[in-house]
Amino acid sequence: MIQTPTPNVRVVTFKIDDRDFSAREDETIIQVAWENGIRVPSLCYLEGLSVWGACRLCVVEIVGSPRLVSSCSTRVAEGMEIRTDSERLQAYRRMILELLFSERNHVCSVCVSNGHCELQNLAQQCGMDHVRVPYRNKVYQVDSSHDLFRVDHNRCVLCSRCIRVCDEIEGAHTWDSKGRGIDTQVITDLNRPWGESDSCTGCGKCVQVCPTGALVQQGTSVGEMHKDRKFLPYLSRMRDAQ
Amino acid sequence: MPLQRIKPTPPSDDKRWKLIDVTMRRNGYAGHALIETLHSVQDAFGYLDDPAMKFVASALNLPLSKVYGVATFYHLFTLKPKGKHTCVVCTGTACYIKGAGELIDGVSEKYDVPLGETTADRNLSLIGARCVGACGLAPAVVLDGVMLGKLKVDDLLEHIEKVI
Amino acid sequence: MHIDELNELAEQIRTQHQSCQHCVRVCMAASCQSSGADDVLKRLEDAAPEGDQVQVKSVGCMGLCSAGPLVEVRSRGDDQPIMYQHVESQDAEEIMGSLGDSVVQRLECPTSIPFFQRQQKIVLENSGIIDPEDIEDYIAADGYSALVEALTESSPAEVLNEVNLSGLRGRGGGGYPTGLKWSTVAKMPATQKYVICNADEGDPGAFMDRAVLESDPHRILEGMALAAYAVGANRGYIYVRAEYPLAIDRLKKSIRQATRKGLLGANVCDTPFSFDIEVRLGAGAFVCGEETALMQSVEGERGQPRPRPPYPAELGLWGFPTLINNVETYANIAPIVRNGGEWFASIGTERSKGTKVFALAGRIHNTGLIEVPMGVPLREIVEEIGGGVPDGRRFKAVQTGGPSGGCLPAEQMDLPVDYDSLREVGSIMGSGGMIVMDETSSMVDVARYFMEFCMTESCGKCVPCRVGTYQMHELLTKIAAGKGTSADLALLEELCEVVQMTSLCGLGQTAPNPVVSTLQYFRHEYEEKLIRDEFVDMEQQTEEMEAVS
Amino acid sequence: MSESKKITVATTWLDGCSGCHMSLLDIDERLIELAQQVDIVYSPLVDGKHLPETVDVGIIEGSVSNEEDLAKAREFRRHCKYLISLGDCAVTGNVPAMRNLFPLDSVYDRAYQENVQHNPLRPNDGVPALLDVVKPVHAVVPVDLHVPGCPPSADTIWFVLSQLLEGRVPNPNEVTRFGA
Repeated sequence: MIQTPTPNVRVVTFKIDDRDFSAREDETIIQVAWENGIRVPSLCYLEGLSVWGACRLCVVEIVGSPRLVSSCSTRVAEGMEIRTDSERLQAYRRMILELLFSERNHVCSVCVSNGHCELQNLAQQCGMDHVRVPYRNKVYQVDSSHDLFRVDHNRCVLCSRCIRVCDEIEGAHTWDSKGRGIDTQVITDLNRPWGESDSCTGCGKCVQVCPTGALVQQGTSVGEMHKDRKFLPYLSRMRDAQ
Repeated sequence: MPLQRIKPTPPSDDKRWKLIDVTMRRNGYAGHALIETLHSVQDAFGYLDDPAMKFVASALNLPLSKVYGVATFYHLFTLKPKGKHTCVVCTGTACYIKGAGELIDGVSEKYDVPLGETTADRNLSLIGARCVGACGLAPAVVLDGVMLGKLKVDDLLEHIEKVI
Repeated sequence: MHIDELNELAEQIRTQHQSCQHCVRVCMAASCQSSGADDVLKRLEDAAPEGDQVQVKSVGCMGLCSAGPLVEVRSRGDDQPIMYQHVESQDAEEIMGSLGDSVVQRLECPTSIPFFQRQQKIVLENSGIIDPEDIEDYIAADGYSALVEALTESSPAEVLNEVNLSGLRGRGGGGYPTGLKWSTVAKMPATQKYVICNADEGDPGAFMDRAVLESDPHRILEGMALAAYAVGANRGYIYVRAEYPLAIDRLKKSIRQATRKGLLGANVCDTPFSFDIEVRLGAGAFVCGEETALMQSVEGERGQPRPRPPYPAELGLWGFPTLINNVETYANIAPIVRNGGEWFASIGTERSKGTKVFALAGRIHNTGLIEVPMGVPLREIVEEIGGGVPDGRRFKAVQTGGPSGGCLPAEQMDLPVDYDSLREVGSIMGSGGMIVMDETSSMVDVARYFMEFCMTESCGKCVPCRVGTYQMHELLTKIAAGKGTSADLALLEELCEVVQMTSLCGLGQTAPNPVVSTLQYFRHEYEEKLIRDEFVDMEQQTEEMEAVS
Repeated sequence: MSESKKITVATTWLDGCSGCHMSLLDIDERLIELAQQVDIVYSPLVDGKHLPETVDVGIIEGSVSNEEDLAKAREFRRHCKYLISLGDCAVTGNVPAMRNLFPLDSVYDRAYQENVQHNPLRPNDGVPALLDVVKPVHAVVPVDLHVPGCPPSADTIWFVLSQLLEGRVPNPNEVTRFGA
């Protein structure tokens, strides 16, 4: 809803990290930043899907405002001065990543997504090289019941990209989340094994948009899981055009 | 052309499904009536099982995963049948300050039932509640729908013995 | 209906009431009810003489919950009613026998005590006096006169203006100016708008909204209708906790009564204004008190908040502009419109106008519900109105604002209670829960209790709240168990900042507040529990040496 | 640190596969350059089996899984001025920590009973007792530098060491990451 283009939108000028920019007023901070090579980190944001605003890695400072805003959900405005990379933000992002790594069992060295994982890359990009909070060490299931795909809840960061792509692009709404708080988990249908799902079309979009090794193709070994998202901007535009 | 909406048949010929249908009909079988509908299923049957959720999903035209997601998000909904008797201990701040924790420990220990669970013989469920709004009676307990106030562990255990 | 007709009806009902000599009111609010008010009411009814000389009436909350069941006797011609406390069913005959004659002294509850004398009632003006299930009682107490008069004689802008003038701020906790919120919704050009009443009172230890809903439900309907008229909405929802069955029941009954009288529904008072209200139930999720989560829940979804902006005023329920206020806010509207915004603005302080209802609980003599003008010192509430800490114990702290608030120590007792003063000292007004603690409460345990609450109530959407509250709870548990080190405490403080600054919604942003405020005022209690760790201490020594050199 | 004396380095492996040490050896001919500047005073790779009172740099590979690991990590922290966690096991717990998902008893059973055909028996002496939870090194003692990687490449290790030798604090994130 945030990105619905409306006619007669104005063009506004603003600053990101002391550089001057202009953009349509219905663009979000993260869109402008990414278009211009400013790497604001994010896990849940994905162009072509609705805005979720949950990972909080993309929070930025607006000069003159005491509050931080998530750049994926905030539109640019005339005269806005945005800071994306202060020391404070860097520290916050490292802590958020530490929390994510502590939450489930992310063992990069034995993960099929090793080397192609957004979480792993973000840790490096943000300089998060060790986790100070204790690991939760909670047991999570691996569901290999689907012929083509596998879900490993140990690697899930609850970004909800799978839920959104299945609902908004594929239209099946096979995925959703169950529970709440720290017990939240993604599910298929009535929390039944994925392979038994009647609603799943087996399209694999969820696998391709998953940032980590939580959703992967069957038969991949360590480091083999590459993800391909070229379909998303295309399908998203086609859906909007309808 | 949109597909004709099919009215699903209830999971059983239990008359209580009529009550649930009334709730859905009052809301025009709209998806936004999901929570209301789940309330009425739980009021009628005591809990939400898979057949019930499947029925509600198809009657309201909602994805299964969404129904499950909503049913498990809200703590008042339960997917497991409750015990014959329920002991709801208020864990609001006033009750906490006045010793709700000891009440929970006491019941938990005597009946070997952790908070939020039901005894193995399905006779007693021990449930924690977020403030029942009777802070003047702290610590308060609702035992089988009856409010008991200003309790000590022994009082509560005595009350429970009387009902079960 | 025109205002004259309403006034006439009100006069008629009042005359009817006056025909009886003695009115015996029995408090049937949750607390009294659970101490046996049901039986008391029944026995009083049985004992009452035939005819209309004595009227026995079930009413809403009288406030002094710790003295319940409460019964009040008001005889014609007497200035002061007589209040009886701890009434049991076998006292009924004695009370009936004493009417117009004497006072049952062993049961008398002195109404001259500060608990009753220091209060000023606007929100609770009818509470404990009228029968909440009878619309005529409400009308006799000037109910619906503000609505009818506004609809027939004022423009929406004039209603809005009174609310603006009143200086009323949101009573749900945030303290956002109500008039400003209304103006934003009013300005939106949409054809469809909604008005929502947030009755998802979730703070543990708070029962103000419950009392208002159970004691005076029509007041909320009238407030919502006035709001709808002012902002141009035609549909309203009351989102109420399923844990409040009596409130739900009374709200539904009231909506039916008001619709039958033509005060809700299509073309209210034969004007073009139409307004329907529907009750929606929560299902046990504290986060649904957050307005975007609440709207999700009304739409039948998981109650997960979304980032703001856009605000509900712009993009609310089903994408339409939506006004959300809490119960107590709406409860103030009818009196404001009836008496004028300036009258309301004359009560309270410079920046916090009117009165505030508080639920006093914990280690305090008079547990119950009070309403005082904004700006009353904390000491007056705790020591005078509340009667202080019982059992000869020492006052330690008062917690305000629930899981989003803070604990204030004895040094802060002279603080005037208003939005801004509380915020300055690290707490918040919140919805009005006030829990008093004595020296038997450990502040680390209290902080841990609130963190556990936030952890289990976190919706799980954003990372800082979902995992941060879990990790803070772990650290607090470790420290409370006497196993934490100074490094743990430092990490806890860092987490507090990250969760406050980066969480998606108010729940996460305020979840660390109880920790931060107890650290601010009771840091020694944390430090006393820490253990020495050879290595952590070694590191600190090195850092200190480096700092020196 | 005086100019005349070489920098002293101690290394140890706790619970891990010793791959990080192999990666250290993989720096090949740069070992000679290293040997000119540092003195490896204690390591599984050298003869010295006594940790000197004071060591300039300590390098720990592996996670803290049993009582001996814990004692060794503490000993290193007491004696080393600058302590490095080398590799994912030391930094995150990594593969050894995957047993944290199982109760300790079932870990013992799997290792000493279920998979043993001849005389299955749980050892009761001569083997250090397992800790309940496998932890990264920094969870038991403060660590000055974390070098992730499984294993960190020879180039990474050389980068870290050469930077340190030049008196700079290296930023391993420039060259390595978890699982690298």
